[in-house]
Amino acid sequence: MWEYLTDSFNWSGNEGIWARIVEHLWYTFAALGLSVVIALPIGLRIGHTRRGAFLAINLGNAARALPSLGLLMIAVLLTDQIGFLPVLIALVALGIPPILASTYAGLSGVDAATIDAARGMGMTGREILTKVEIPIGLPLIISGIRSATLQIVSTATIAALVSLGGLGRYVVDGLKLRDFPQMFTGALLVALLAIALDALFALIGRITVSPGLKIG
Amino acid sequence: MIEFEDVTKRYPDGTVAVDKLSLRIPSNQITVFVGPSGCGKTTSLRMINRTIERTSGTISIDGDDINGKDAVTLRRGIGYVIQNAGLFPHKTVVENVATVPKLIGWDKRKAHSTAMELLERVGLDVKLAERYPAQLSGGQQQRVGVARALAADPAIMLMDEPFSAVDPIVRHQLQEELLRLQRDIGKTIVFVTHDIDEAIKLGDNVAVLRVGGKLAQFAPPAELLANPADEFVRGFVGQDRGYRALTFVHPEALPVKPLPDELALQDGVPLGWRNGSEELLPVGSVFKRGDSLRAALDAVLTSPTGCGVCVDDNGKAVGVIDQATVAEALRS
Amino acid sequence: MIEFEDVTKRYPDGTVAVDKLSLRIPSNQITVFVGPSGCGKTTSLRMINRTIERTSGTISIDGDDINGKDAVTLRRGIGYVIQNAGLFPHKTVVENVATVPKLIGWDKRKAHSTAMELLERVGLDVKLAERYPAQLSGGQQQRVGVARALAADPAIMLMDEPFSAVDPIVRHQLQEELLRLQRDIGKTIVFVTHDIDEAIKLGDNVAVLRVGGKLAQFAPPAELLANPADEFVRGFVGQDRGYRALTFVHPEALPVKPLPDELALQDGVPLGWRNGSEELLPVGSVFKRGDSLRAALDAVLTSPTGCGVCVDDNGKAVGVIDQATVAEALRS
Amino acid sequence: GGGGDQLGSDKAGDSPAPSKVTSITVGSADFSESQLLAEIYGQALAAKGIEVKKKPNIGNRETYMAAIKDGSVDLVPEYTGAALAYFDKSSTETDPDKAYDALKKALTPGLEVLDKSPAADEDTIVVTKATADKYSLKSLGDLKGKNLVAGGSSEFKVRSAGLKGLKEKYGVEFKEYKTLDAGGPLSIKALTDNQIQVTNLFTTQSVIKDQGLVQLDDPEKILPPNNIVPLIRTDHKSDDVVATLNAVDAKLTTDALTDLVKRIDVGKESADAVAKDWLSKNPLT
Amino acid sequence: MTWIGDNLGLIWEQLREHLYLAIVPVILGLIIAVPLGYVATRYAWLANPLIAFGGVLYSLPSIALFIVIPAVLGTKVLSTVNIIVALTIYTVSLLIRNVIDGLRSVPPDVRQSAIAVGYGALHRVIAVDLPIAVPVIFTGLRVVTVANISMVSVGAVIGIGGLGELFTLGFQKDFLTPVVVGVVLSLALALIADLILVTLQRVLTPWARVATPVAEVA
Ligand SMILES: Nc1ncnc2c1ncn2[C@@H]1O[C@H](COP(=O)(O)OP(=O)(O)OP(=O)(O)O)[C@@H](O)[C@H]1O
Ligand SMILES: Nc1ncnc2c1ncn2[C@@H]1O[C@H](COP(=O)(O)OP(=O)(O)OP(=O)(O)O)[C@@H](O)[C@H]1O
Ligand SMILES: [Mg+2]
Ligand SMILES: [Mg+2]
Repeated sequence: MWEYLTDSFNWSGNEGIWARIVEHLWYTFAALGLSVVIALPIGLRIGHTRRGAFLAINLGNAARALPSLGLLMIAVLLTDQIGFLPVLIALVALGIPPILASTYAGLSGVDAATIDAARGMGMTGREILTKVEIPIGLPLIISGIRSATLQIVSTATIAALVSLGGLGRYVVDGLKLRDFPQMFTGALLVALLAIALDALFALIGRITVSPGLKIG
Repeated sequence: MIEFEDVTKRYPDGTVAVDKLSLRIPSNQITVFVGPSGCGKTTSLRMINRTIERTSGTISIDGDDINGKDAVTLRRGIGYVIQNAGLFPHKTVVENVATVPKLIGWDKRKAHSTAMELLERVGLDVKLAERYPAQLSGGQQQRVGVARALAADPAIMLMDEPFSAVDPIVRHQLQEELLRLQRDIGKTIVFVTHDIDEAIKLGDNVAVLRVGGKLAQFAPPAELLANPADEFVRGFVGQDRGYRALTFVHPEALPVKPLPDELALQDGVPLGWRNGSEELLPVGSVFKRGDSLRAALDAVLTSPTGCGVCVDDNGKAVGVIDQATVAEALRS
Repeated sequence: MIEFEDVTKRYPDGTVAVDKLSLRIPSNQITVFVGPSGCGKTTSLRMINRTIERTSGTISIDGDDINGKDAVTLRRGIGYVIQNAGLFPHKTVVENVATVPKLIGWDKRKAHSTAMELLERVGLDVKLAERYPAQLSGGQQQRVGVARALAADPAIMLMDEPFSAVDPIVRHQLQEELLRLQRDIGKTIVFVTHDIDEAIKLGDNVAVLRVGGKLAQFAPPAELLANPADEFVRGFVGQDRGYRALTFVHPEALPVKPLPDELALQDGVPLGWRNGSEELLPVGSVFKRGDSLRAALDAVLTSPTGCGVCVDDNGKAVGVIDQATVAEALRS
Repeated sequence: GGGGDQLGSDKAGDSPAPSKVTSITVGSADFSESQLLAEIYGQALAAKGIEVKKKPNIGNRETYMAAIKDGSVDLVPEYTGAALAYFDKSSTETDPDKAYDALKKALTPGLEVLDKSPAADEDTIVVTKATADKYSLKSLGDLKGKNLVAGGSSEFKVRSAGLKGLKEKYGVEFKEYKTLDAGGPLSIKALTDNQIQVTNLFTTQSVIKDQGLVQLDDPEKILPPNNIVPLIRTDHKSDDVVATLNAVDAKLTTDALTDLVKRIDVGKESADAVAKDWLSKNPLT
Repeated sequence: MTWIGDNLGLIWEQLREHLYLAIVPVILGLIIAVPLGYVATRYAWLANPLIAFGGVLYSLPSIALFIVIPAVLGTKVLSTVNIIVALTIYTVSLLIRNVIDGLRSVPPDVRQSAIAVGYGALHRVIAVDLPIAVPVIFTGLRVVTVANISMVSVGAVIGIGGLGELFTLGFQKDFLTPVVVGVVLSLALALIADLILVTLQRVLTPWARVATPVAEVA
């Protein structure tokens, strides 16, 4: 594996490691972005109104049970496409539940007295959401996005099963060819990428979350 | 004046929390709602700023039905303080206080400087301004809550058991500060508590509610103690009612006797009682001229000589009063 | 007897919570530790059952150093009650109470029946036995906590602010029940509170601690009120100290006057005062023969006629007392 | 790829062929024909009273070879040329019989092949009719300099019966190689969608005829002959097993195979049922 | 639809294998995570590194882990042990956090009372801490169980995937039915397993679902 990693030939070019990392990141962020766009507003709505929580949470949980591999294959067969779209579908299905659940949890965890005070001082529903609920729920919202990211990053490996690139290419090719160094390299890079993204979100959390929420 | 006319609140589950409540809350005074748990105090209070909507009846402020106004606008003109303050944990102290001014569109600087003034006014060190609520003690948080409610200079302040989560000593301080503050600002304050002592201490008027949301009695505290309307109120105002009532007996001027030689003074301030030995006996509690009979009685009861010491505003002894005088005053 | 000799507790962070405390806690009595927040009350208490280990000094029970015993065995012989009861949320009420008996190896049936008896003893309906703590009110939980602590019939009970989380009315009930219970069981109880009223009411002796963990005064409550050792204690026992002290004045027998005609009776029980009109004026509070001067004074103060009614154990009026008599008693 | 040999090959020791086998595990690769053959072998053996366990769909050659070497399975259907390329990467045999003999020699100890069947499933390199017309492609050599995109299995990319051979023997290079699957739906889809223009299929795949795909000639013989042959662990090679499998293989023909595979891939019948049907029509005496 | 009828035996076989592959790791993982979590609450400095390490392990792609394990353990490539070990690793790495959180969720006053009534250290963990931690542990258990059931399918890529084999089977033939059957059954399995866990949790924690406090009985 070390040899594989230190061989500079393996790093460059459009099949090189750098290119694979960029591809992997692209799949990850595309899926993550779409998951956020779908799950965040729904989570915010449920958390703010506290209506529909039961349904959303249970649907979210059920979605966690969807096997990504099967979903990917169904997506390929149904869209009659190989390539990015089916992968995106499978990864988004993976990303939505944690974001939805933690956004809801973040908002519903806001102390009722705090919201009462906000309403009592004349904040509108929108103001309560943007000035009180979101900032206070932010740590949990971010942690939801963070765990969605981890799952997506690790599962984006399966993109290689349907001909796409990304770091999964090494894992899948390594698997097919019983080329262990290559496979280890892929797995390790995925894990490192996950750690790096995790650190990135930790940093985002540190920057955006009010220090007042971190005391005690 | 805030007026309740036949106001009823029935929750969706059928609970009647407030039942045909009619009440006039005078302006620029403190009116306290008191009563056992679940009697509808919070519900009554929150109907005033429409964070709870009434089921029937009318509530009006200075003659205008509050339903005629936009709820958000109404609330911005009413200060609201609750138990544990309900501070925004993600904002600093000064940001918390500046919330309403910013909401109503003041520029940042003005909101900020007003907030700083208010912090001083409620007795908070301005050094605390940049802290977050979690870094404050309960009593400090409560002060921030009061400052925040005052920030837009509302004519009305609603306070729901604001001091019940802090320890007795801090509670006492907060009560004193509220009274001091009210002397300056003269707001219309509606204050909810379940502590009858607090009600008596703070209220210009006290509304006693019974479970089911009915008004049992509405009266100034002295009246309440002297003439409880019924057994429920009598039970509620409790043991020591007679003694508490003395709080409101201000005998015109108790005849004060000249200072006896046994009272050792320093610059006029009483130090203790001489009893022949080296050590002085403690003075006991002292009272001021114009204080209530309660204070005078306590002074007499705590003094080792049976003579209570009367002092002026500077703490200098101006005379003493003995048990006979107090007993005489009690009789009258 | 529990004896503290020069006991010091210094936490790893350097805080000295208890400083050279020396104290003798008499057996079969209630000893109350009182003092402001952070003064080391909890620390002192918990050193007795070694849930906190002291830094230096000795604590002995009936002459034996507690460090000589196995901590677990020691704890099983000491009841412990805390705020919010600290009940095991996953066990039913009766299982909670039976915990210690089962730990020390009693068979299930015996543990269970003992637990049921104890529930009755602390005034809990046995119907509650199969409930879980979350299904009980605060006051009920607190009673279960007391029952649990009593279960293995320990000679010593440690109680750390057991009643401070319940509302004043329930707190009052719990205090009364504790006193009643103690008359039956006569345990050595060490009770922590920050409420001076509670300390005065419950304690045979009161230890006042000051911040830094130093003993300010150790005395029976009457003594404490009459002769606070210093300014700190005086400040702490607070306003109304004189009035409170009357609790401990039991004038041998106040001279009672015969019942006046104005007092309307029914089967000897006072109904009210006639004042010419149809309606009777309220009786006011009543006191019993042998009650403290505090009760007598309150009766006089609350009576519309200035005459306090004295009743026997059945509530029948036996006589009245007037203000002059009380004033006289005060003077002596 | 190489590393496979380090896996469990030590377990395929030189244990002698047993006189009797009571139980056998039949594995197969991850494509329909292999599964069909495994079913046929399995059912034929079961008819002889041997307990048969199935491990269908293990994966590609590298994967199932690891499985037979470590004893996870005892028998898999193989193809002479492809298996030879696996065991001897330098082999260039293009004659069916020579390839078979070479394979026998190249096998890892502990593994053996039985008689090869007349039925064969050759690798073939195909393009669509449109592509063939556009670039006038007939033979592999015509691909040279056309800058096309190829796609197929991971193995094809590195084998001499693949990109390597194309480059060495024909000087053909592609603009890009997309890793898809071994003649599976991805490759076919990519080909028909024109995402790739060239791929590697197998002659028994009905899709070639159905879609009118053009098979390119291989004058330089880079694609090996691929007769069907059972690969078996020596420790399961009893006489009756050998006799049964040899009888089966003797009856198989390329045409029959093509039909049967079509019933599975297009008719969506199960390999199990199709195998049973064939065996009933071709009783083994 | 006829495909389903024709292949009931196969489907049943894969379903059983799937269940086995998913559940055994949950049980093993629980057995490992609980003592580990306990140790991490005893030695508080261990907790965060353990949780972080769990996070890293969890982010290893499952396919890779499935193949690496025989190389590391020397197991046979088609052995179910490979999947079980891999999923056990995932289970532990997820569950450890919940076990730690659960043990930390014991209210301090309850822990205080437990010490004060004279529970020994180990006895306290078993009789007080763990039962109270059950709801939090079960939250994690439910997540991993569902995740495992979904992840087993990936094993199909190396030939041991329970229902996942229906995915590859259908996919090779460009045939939706087996894939849908696999997904639906896998989903159903997950939901049933979840339901069983919820029920189990309710049975284990009758105290956690009791009504809100009743009114004071004087
Ligand atoms: N949202 C609600 N739905 C149904 N019933 C409610 C609701 N809010 C309050 N109640 C009920 O209405 C009654 C009055 O409640 P309220 O909160 O006004 O009492 P309170 O006097 O403030 O009591 P506390 O002293 O405990 O704060 C109670 O019986 C309460 O249970
Ligand atoms: N584990 C600890 N580590 C460091 N300092 C501690 C610890 N526990 C208590 N202290 C400190 O020791 C002092 C005494 O604490 P203790 O809990 O005994 O006070 P207390 O009188 O019971 O107060 P309260 O009325 O608030 O319960 C306080 O200053 C407290 O902050
Ligand atoms: Mg309320
Ligand atoms: Mg304490």
